[in-house]
Amino acid sequence: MNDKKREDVELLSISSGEASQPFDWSVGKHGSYFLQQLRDNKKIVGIKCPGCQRVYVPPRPVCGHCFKGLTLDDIIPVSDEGTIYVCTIVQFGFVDPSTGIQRPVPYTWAFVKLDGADTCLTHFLDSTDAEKVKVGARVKAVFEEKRTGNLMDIKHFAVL
Amino acid sequence: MSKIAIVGVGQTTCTRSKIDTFEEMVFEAASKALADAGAEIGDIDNVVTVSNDFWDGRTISSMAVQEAAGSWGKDVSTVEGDGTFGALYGMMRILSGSFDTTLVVSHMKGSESIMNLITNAMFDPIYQRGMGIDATSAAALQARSYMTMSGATEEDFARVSVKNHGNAKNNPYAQLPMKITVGDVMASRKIAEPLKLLDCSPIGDGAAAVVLSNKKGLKRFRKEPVWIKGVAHCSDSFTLGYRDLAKSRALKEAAQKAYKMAGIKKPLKDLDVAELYDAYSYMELMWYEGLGFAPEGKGYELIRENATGMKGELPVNPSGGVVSSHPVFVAGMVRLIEATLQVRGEAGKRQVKGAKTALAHGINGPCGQAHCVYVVGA
Amino acid sequence: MTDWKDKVENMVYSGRIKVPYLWNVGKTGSRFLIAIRDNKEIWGTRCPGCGRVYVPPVKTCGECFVPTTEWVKVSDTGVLESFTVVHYSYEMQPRKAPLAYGLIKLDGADGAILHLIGDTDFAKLKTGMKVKAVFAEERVGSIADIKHFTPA
Amino acid sequence: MGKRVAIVGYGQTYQRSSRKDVNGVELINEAVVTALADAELTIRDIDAIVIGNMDHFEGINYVDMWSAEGSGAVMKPVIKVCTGGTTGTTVAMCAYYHVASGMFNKVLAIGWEKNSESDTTGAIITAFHPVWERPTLGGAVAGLAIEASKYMHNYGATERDGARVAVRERLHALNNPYAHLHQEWMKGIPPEKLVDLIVGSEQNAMLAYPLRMSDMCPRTDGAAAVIFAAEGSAEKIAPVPAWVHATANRHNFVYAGDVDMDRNTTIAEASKAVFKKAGVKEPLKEIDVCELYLPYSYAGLKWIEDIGFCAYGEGPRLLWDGVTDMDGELPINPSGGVMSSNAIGATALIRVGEAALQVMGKAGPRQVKGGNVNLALATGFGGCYWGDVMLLGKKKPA
Repeated sequence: MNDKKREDVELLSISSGEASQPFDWSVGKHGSYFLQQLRDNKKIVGIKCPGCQRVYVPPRPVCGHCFKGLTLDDIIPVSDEGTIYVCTIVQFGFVDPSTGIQRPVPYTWAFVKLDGADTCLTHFLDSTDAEKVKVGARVKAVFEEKRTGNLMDIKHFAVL
Repeated sequence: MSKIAIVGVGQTTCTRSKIDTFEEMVFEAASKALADAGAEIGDIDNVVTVSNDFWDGRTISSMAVQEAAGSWGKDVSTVEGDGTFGALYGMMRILSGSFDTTLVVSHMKGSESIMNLITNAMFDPIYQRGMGIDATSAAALQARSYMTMSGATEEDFARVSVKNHGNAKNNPYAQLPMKITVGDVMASRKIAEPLKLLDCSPIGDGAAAVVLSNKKGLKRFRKEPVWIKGVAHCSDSFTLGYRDLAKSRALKEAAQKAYKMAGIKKPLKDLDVAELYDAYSYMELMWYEGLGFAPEGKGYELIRENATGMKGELPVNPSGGVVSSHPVFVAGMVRLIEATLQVRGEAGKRQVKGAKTALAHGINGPCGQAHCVYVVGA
Repeated sequence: MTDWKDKVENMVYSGRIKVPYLWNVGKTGSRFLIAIRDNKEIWGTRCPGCGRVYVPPVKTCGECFVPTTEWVKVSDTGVLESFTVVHYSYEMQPRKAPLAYGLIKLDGADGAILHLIGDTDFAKLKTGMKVKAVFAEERVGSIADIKHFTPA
Repeated sequence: MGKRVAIVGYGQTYQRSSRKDVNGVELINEAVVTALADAELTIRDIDAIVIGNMDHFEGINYVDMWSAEGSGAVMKPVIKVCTGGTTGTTVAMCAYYHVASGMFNKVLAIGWEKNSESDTTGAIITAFHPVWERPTLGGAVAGLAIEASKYMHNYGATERDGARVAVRERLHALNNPYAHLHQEWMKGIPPEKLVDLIVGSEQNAMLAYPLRMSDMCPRTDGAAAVIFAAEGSAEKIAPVPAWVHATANRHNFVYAGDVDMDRNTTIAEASKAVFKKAGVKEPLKEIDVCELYLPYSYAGLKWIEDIGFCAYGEGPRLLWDGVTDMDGELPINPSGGVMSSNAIGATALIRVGEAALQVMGKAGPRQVKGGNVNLALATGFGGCYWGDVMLLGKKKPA
């Protein structure tokens, strides 16, 4: 220390350590019904705006295009099969902010447009084979054996 | 400067642990404000949403509610701060000449996380955060600094709490209407000395929205306009220990600017009603001083003389104030809404008779670091 | 009329945000923390404009908006300007409630430093009393190298 | 009606991978002091401040409050805005509206980020819905990769086309001492050859197909500050103020799965609004230089089509023809762009500041057209697929 110039001060940093913030986010009735259907019946539902006729997955309480409140009566079933709208194989490592640890890679992340829906569900695919996971490929939801009322009750979508 | 009018207001009730999602709350408040204005989303030229990422547990939280605020295809923006600051930005966007009308919506679900952790994160991570300081313990330090400077007592703080919780009984949107006594407050559980449970606001969930318009835009709306006659905001320094916690010089600065715009010379006389951001009971006394209702260090005289009670010279917080309902970031906008309702004569059981000129006040940061002051009138 | 809707649960998704941070103290702050760590000395910076001595130090005076130019050694004793005894607990607090915080204006400084108050009967705390820094045995280069302040 | 507004001063820190020598407040202060010096003003001349960043990138709540002593906000009006990647342009627009409203004469806009202090991808994921999106999302890289693959699918664009954008940005950055990435080895090598080297390089790791390391922006620590002033003052402060001719933004989707991956509709709609207001009919001909928020290479192909510089699918041709290089008809990102420096909250404000420098003729080694810039376009892109656009010009707008 002594023979270092004064300007040459050691540079410190402070770590946040294990600090985190817990949240209890309300899923809302619309989202809850979707998760309930996944859990109890292995079924996927969307919501159809009576104004613009768009079918949104997951269901939500407001149609942005029409600025219209959507009710549970607007919920309709959609297929558990669909097509890949877009996808990519994630290969770089990063910290999952929900756990504070690295998320395992590689994995394939896809926007799946289910038959009967106008928007996409974002989820995992079962394959990281670049030849198989392509725009337009057909996929089908694979459900977990034990389901808890969570988006991850769909384990992933399998490329058909 | 041409004037801007408030033509629509909407608020949800404030309760603990609402089941609604952020979107549902925003949609409710926005829809109510539009209905109040007699307008539809097509009458709105641009939208400003207000929220805070830490409280929502989501980065860019204010963008995530834009659909519920009717932003589709519109020019929009956001503010991270109290709703009063958001409304001010909404007003500037009209004054620029680019828009005639703005919808401003603010939301908060304080119940979804832990207040102490969220507000601990507003302190400097190098020197202060690790000690576990949070909004309430910092407020307690300020309360004591203020007592030392002013001679106000804990009983004076209690009087504020008694008045505001009592007023809340007349407000169907308030979270904690209560008939309590000074003794009840004094005997309530110690939180962070000198603050006790009944000196502290409850954590609440709620949303609020206002529709703003220039003269040209008025023909789109049914409601009689309430004009923003003066508005100003100002921030003090941040670091606890560098800032004089006992005195609200930033509020004084903001108030003087807003008064000048509105032509207010003697606020205690010229104003008919005031809605202040009393996150903790003692704050109301400090804000009296910053706002020029009382000389520095003498805020307690007003509460002892009941000058700010419903029948006093200047009723303060007829709604019950923030100590009775505290959706953070929404609470200031609710003050603006309450001031508007008073001027319209639509404040129901909490109406101050003949109110023509009202003051609304919002704060931001630890211990009321920043302030935003509005004077509204018919 | 349709009872299925009444049976829809109100689900709550319990999660958290846990992004790890490593905050840079910077040159000015590092020098302050190192002086405490290595020599149990407390230093501040003086603003050439208003003459205020800031502890912890600042690189720029917020009031005058000019860089501070001079390092000043201040005392490890000072006056308790304000304090609070906190009776609730949550996980960021470094010790069990009740715990006390103080704003301490060290002799030779103008701004007060926020810190814990310890090793004393909290009922006897008074504004204006003299307090003294107690240094931690093991010092690592953080503000916790001052363990707390205690009545002098 | 509102006041005319011009940019009269700009300051930025050197954009670097890590600034351990300063904390966040001190970093902000550097940019503010530089901007004030550039305009020859003091903090006393400033009437209000607007600041922006993303809370979870540094883990600081209420940043506008925390930074007051460094930003100059002590006893001043200050507002914070936070809109993801668009933060910098949203800050600039907010400052513009402050001045245009007539309520404030001179306003300081600040954007900053210290990405070195956290895991950037982790922090970005917190911008998405906790129930529907966070469990599977792979941050901005994955989000942009899917857009790129759709563009390639739709128009037959190749990895070489993407690399051509990256080459332009990195070559331009060599002229900008403030830029984070300085790939000196590229100096003097023709763009075609550089594309070959990049596409063929084994060290150029695949992050998420089709995006390799070379296609992405870096993680940067940096801050920027821009001073806006009202007509009457602006002309006195700056010899050549950069006038704001028009600005607009558009909001699009809230849920990620709703996004139209075929076109960037918000940047298209906002550009259209700006051009209409400013009377620009042929953007490619009339605009002299652009500072576009292009966070990854393929944006440099697709989004310039959305702005209206060429027809859909023709982005690659514009690139290969050299139209967007320093000496081309429409130089894009003489600063090196986002792909050469990305302190996220500062990034879009740097676009505005750099566009202003071009108009003011103060861009030094990265100045285009010999300083003869009449119109410069700046954009921002961010979370929820927002598009922000600001058009600056040398002539005072009508």
